[in-house]
Amino acid sequence: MQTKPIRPYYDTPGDGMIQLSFTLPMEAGAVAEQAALETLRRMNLTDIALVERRSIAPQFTFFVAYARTTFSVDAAEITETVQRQAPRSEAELVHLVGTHVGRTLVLVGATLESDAHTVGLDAIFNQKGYAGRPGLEHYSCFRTVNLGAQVPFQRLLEALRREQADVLLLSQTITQKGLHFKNLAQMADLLEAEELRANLITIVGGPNITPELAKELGYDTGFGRGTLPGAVAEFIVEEFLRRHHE
Amino acid sequence: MQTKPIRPYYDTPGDGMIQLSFTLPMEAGAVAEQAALETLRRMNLTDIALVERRSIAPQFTFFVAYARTTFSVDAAEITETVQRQAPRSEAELVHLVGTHVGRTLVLVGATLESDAHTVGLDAIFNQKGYAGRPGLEHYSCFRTVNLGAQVPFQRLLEALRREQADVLLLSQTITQKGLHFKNLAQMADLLEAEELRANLITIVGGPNITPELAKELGYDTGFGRGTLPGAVAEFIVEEFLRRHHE
Amino acid sequence: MMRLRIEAKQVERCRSLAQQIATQLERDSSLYTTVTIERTSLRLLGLDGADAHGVPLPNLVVDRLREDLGDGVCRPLGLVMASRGGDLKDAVAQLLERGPAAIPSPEPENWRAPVAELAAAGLGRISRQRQERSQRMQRLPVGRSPWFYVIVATGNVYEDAVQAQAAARQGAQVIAVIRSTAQSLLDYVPEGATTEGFAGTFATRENFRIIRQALDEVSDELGRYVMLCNYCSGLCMPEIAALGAFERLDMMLNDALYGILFRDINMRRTLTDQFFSRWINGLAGIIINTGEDNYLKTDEGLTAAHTVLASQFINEQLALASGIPEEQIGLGHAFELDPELPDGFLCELAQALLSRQIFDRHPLKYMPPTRYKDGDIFMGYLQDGLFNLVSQMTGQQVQLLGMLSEAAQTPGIHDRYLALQNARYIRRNLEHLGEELEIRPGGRLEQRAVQVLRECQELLERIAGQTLYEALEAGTFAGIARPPEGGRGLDGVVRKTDRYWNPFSPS
Amino acid sequence: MMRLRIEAKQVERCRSLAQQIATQLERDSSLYTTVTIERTSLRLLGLDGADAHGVPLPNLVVDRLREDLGDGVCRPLGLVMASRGGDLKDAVAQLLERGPAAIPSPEPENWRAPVAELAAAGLGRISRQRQERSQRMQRLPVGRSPWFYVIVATGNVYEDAVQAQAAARQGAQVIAVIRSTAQSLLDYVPEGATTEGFAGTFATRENFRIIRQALDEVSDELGRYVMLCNYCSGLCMPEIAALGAFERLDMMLNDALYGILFRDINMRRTLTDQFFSRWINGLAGIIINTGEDNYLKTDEGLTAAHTVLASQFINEQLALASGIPEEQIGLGHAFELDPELPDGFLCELAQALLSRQIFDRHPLKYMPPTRYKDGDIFMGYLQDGLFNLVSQMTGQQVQLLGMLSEAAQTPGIHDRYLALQNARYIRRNLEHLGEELEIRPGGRLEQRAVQVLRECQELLERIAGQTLYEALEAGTFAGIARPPEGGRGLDGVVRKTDRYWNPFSPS
Ligand code: B12
Ligand code: B12
Ligand SMILES: Cc1ncc(COP(=O)(O)O)c(C=O)c1O
Ligand SMILES: Cc1ncc(COP(=O)(O)O)c(C=O)c1O
Repeated sequence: MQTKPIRPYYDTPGDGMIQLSFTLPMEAGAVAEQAALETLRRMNLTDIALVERRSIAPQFTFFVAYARTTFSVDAAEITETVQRQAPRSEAELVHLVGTHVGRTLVLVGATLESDAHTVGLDAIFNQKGYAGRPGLEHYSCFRTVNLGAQVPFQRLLEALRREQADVLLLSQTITQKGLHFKNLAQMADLLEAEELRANLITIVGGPNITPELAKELGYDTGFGRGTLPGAVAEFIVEEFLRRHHE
Repeated sequence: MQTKPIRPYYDTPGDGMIQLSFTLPMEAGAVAEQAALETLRRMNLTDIALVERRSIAPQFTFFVAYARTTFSVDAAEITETVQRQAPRSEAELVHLVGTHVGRTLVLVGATLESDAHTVGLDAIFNQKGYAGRPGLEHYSCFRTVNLGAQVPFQRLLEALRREQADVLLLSQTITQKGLHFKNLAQMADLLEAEELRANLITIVGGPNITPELAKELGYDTGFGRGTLPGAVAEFIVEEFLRRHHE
Repeated sequence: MMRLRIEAKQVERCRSLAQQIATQLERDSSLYTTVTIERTSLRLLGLDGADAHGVPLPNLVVDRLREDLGDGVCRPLGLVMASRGGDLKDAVAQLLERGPAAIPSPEPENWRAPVAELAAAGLGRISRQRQERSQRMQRLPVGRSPWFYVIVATGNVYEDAVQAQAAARQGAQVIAVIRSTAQSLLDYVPEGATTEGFAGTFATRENFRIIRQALDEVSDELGRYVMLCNYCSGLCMPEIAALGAFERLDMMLNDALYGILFRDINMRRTLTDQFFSRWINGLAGIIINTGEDNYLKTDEGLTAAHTVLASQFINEQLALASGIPEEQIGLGHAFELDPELPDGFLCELAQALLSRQIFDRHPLKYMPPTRYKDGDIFMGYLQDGLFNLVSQMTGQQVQLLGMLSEAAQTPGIHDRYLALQNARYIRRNLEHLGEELEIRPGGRLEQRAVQVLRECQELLERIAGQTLYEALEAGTFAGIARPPEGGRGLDGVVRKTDRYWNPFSPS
Repeated sequence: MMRLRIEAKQVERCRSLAQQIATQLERDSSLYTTVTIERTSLRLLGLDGADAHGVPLPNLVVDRLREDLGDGVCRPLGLVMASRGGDLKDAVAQLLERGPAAIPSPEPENWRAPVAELAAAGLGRISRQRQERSQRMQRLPVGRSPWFYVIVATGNVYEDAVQAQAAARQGAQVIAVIRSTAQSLLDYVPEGATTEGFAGTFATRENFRIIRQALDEVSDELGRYVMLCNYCSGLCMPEIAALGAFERLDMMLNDALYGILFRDINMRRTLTDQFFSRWINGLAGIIINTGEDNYLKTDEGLTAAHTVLASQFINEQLALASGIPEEQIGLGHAFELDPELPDGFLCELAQALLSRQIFDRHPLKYMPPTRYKDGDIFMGYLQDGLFNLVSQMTGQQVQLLGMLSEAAQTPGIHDRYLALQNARYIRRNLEHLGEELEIRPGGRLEQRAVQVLRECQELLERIAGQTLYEALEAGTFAGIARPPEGGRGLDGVVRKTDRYWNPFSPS
């Protein structure tokens, strides 16, 4: 596949113009300015305009800059890594499970330990759903158990066993100081240790979650900002079929 | 000089956190997102959070991101390149010129050709000055001739000769599509060609001017955003003394 | 001046309904004590510190006396002290070593006296800090309102101090140190200076002291007193209130309903704790902040506006019942409508005015948009601007500043700078706008206010007809339902015996 | 509804003073013609195109007839056409080849007829475009006001088209293509599609066509007519007006004072040009925009507010004198006060209301903060928000949207997106705020308005006592003084002879 190189666009194709802002822990002045310029150069930027340099407290200088990238990104390479296909409808998914599985899949959801944010998890689970799209509860091919917030590891493990879960859906909103790494890694270890991992599809979601991150931590995939329930349902069904029909 | 490495600061020393925004000329979706991530990685950034990805028109996606730099900048190196000394007062400068030169220096200022922005030049020249600091007209060691805006090359050359100028001060505000490069380079060539360059201190100012840029284009120095008249006066006097007393 | 024409009668009716609700709850709560109330009593008597494992001494004592906690801890303590003639330390050592067996029988005479003496000393410390605050504020006035309130949340108390000082220099008048996530679920208060928190820093006595000192320094530098705020809510409401009182905090979030709804804490536990906690805040001259803003994070501001107002009425009465004067009751409300809403701003303005008019002596705390912030930080900055505008126009007292990075992470140093710049610009540039405008009688603004007040009254009538517990069970607030016997911390609630004694009884 | 109580008498007095000033100026101007007026006449007659060097034919003809330009070009043209019986092309070829020698003597009879016929055809083209616009607007309504007006300025007309369409899809209702810097100093209109401009794109007929077509396409797509705007001001005011009329522009900046003050164009030259230019805009149904906003870029908004108002009164009368109805007179004003100013917002609000009340049938154009924008793009976004708020509350008609990147460079694609989002948010979220508020009688807002109106009247009395030329010489506007005989383009002004004839006379 032959595509053109990609650069940021401002008002001229290929201009590469971006905006940045950051603080350096230095007194405002010529040295700070040079340090800011050098920082931006190390980011492979050129035509740097430091449009704002303001002392925001003793020893702290805030900068706003515009600059141009000196490189391009190859669209062809990226496109290869991204699978694209038409999304499946709810009816289609229900039909698929009906014909190929012959029972409902059991979904268990929770937010872990200290995390009290439920809005995102509920958006994926509840009938009401998100952005007008019904949540997983609405899919007749699923039986859903939403344990809600602040679920301790042990209670979650019990629930997975009790409900004979096919799918685990974790939500993690707080990511400050890598809290999600800590919690999710520990949960993944426990799943292994308790021998629950093999028969479970494991999914993580949250505003700062990406598929890459989730996989790195030992989960099957991850969903980030603005996820719609349909995409999650589709992943679940396809992954289940893939595992059981290969 | 031993200093600690410099990184952007957000809420933890060394966190390297910066904010960015830019548009990619691509339809919103997974491919654009990957291209945005790749663009940011090419800037030597890590822990990338794409917090906003919005279709702002067909074929254009706007991104806002937070990320961390993976490198540090060495303060010691920078500090060496930046000369620091206490600024001289107006009285001091007047005294210096009085004792070492014995006559007033002649300053000619203008904005070039199509550029009609006078506010910056006036801020440096006029009595009233800028940010409460009096302009160059206020310095009894200078005789100033402010030609104002839209001055064609030829008229400026005439004025330099007529006034027997010691210093040329150009202002250039419009930098779109490199207009300032074009105009300033042409002016520099004309000064050479007319053999005016050698006996003239040449200064450029304007919001997007830096000393580096000015020197690159053949001027003695440049002054950017937020310049105060005093800094310009100081440069003029010191440069004049340096040239005539070495 | 912008003024809404609302019925004074209706407001009175709401107040008296809320009073009924509060009285009923107080009656219920007065039958119980809790582990944290007893630990707080020990702290007020002067007990402090932890064992080698970091377990706080108050926890050790209360756990040791757990079986007969219905008697309270002050009674056994008094008995031991009176019988041995020793001091607090000695009595505590005895109780820890021997447990209930240390309690002498028969009761020595005048056993209440040594405890009453310690209690007086403890209260004395609190009132000295209160005086200290008054003197400092006299010398270094806080400055005009709305007071700009920002948070720091680095997780490391020393870095918090850096950010707090920077924020003060940038114009902040109140600094809140956010707690590490889940501290509200801990049934003890950690000890010492802490440097590892998640999305916040642990509330400990030492941390309070460190930040208070940093702010005292910067207050002197700036010539204005910078206030410090932290959180009581959670399983240790009264204990943290006591520590805040000792370390001269100026403001504390204090709301049992937050714990119930958002932290799944048992309602009897935390509402009982709240009375004691607020009593201490009241004594200490600390302004409390209630958490009505949170309701609009899970429920819709357009349709749930009256629940905020109803909760304000209830919280006012609950605070008064704890002995807090109006001047210290910082009722919460928020600017949380969907920015897509046509004329949404009018609803925000109406609501903010309504709160202001009804609770006219209260240092209302107005909370910025959070829920409808997304990664578009520019839009976020504008939303905060409109919020600041409403706050300024309607004369709120405490203005928590929104952050443009709200949807991404806890704020960084320049986010706070930008937020303060935003607020300062509005406060200066629109200073007298509110004075120069009047509200069209019978117009959209007034109609909205009247509607919210009416719905609020209806709701209060309903709640007064049942109990607050039942209302919470029915999902009245924040769209979240909680069972009275569910949630954390119920096992820490103990019915008082008739032998129960406590020198610090709020009522 | 917000209404200021101001004296109707005083407003009337200002109007009649402005009328005196305008009449006097018109009398002076009617004695002259200029090179661009004559070139415009040729263009209106149908002359178009350029020679091999790119010099436009109208320039060639006028230059060739330069010596007797006091007669105008229509007379020699008519004489040649009548004598040879040929068409425009033939006559122009004759005149170019032989110059004045081509003019027959004695005068053939009825020599005016062929030119009058061409003139009628030319005006016919203009009125057909006007009808076309009406029909399209009927079918595709522009949408509610304030109309969102944004600029594109890539320098390349094809890229402008991309950005213009994107802006329209983002919600823009008016698109202005900024001209390349210094075009206003060119004494000719460049030809053809251009791709290299600095901070703007050349105004050429072909460029107008390309963008108009791009906008027509996107108008159909969106179901609403998107208006196109460009600039007349400069040395070619009437010529560009004619090209705009041919290519169905909808709005044009048309202000001689801008040229005088900011481009150092001679005042007699450009004020004379302006009458003719505005007459064409009027015929074409094009809304003119005047440039009062610019005064506040070099002068202070707090003290020079009355100069803006005075200039609006004068510009209104000058436009009426050119035959433009109120509905097409888009007087300019701006939100340009220092954000550091206490209660600055109140002054902005007062001024915006004052303009709105006094010029109540005019499509006022309200300009955003620019001068007090710096590299703090976040603050800039907020300033634009407050500007949008004043515009919405006071019901302005055309709202030029501020850009957060104002202090850095001409806008990029997402700057415009963000600006439109800002404006849309305010328009939707505060839609009826203006209706619901009233102004406190006698308060700060009213006092400010009364003061500005008073100072405006004083200024107009002073100017009416002299001439506009003298006022400009005295530095009345923008703090900039210009001598009547100075500036560019004076050599293109010619006193009409009694033989002067022009079928397009404005008055
Ligand atoms: C609402 C809210 C709260 C409410 C939560 C109420 C509740 N019951 O959920 C309350 C008030 C309780 C709260 C408290 C706190 N919060 Co909070 N809160 C928010 C807020 C304003 C909105 C979050 C939200 O509801 N988004 C809407 C949903 C729909 O979006 P979402 O969560 O991203 O979900 C979508 C996707 O991510 C995905 N998804 C999410 N989960 C899952 C799961 C699966 C399986 C899948 C497939 C997909 C998926 O799909 C969803 C739909 O598209 C954000 C700020 C913001 N504007 O984002 C802060 C925010 C999340 N909170 C934050 C913090 C720090 C806290 C506190 C810890 C602060 C403190 N120290 O006191 C407290 C304590 C709570 C705790 N320990 O968890 C930070 C987190 C910072 C970080 N990156 O770590 C934020 C970002 C605010 C900030 N800038 O500081 N908060
Ligand atoms: C005022 C203004 C105007 C006024 C100018 C009036 C006048 N007599 O000066 C008017 C309305 C005429 C105008 C017109 C245009 N403008 Co203009 N204008 C501005 C504005 C709003 C403020 C500039 C200003 O006065 N700054 C205040 C002064 C004090 O700051 P300063 O210039 O940076 O000067 C300081 C330093 O740079 C330095 N300095 C400056 N000169 C010198 C010289 C020397 C010798 C030294 C030592 C130092 C020095 O010291 C000064 C004091 O600290 C800016 C936007 C902005 N907010 O910055 C746009 C801006 C400069 N304009 C711009 C443009 C494009 C135009 C136009 C070309 C648009 C068009 N196509 O129609 C027109 C045409 C004018 C022209 N061809 O020159 C662009 C420039 C983009 C770019 N980077 O190329 C800007 C940035 C706006 C934008 N975002 O599009 N403009
Ligand atoms: C009233 C109240 N208390 C406490 C908190 C913080 O609680 P935690 O420490 O559980 O995160 C909040 C947070 O918004 C609150 O509003
Ligand atoms: C009334 C008016 N005309 C014209 C212009 C643009 O002029 P130029 O093309 O000379 O840059 C402006 C710019 O602000 C203006 O306000």
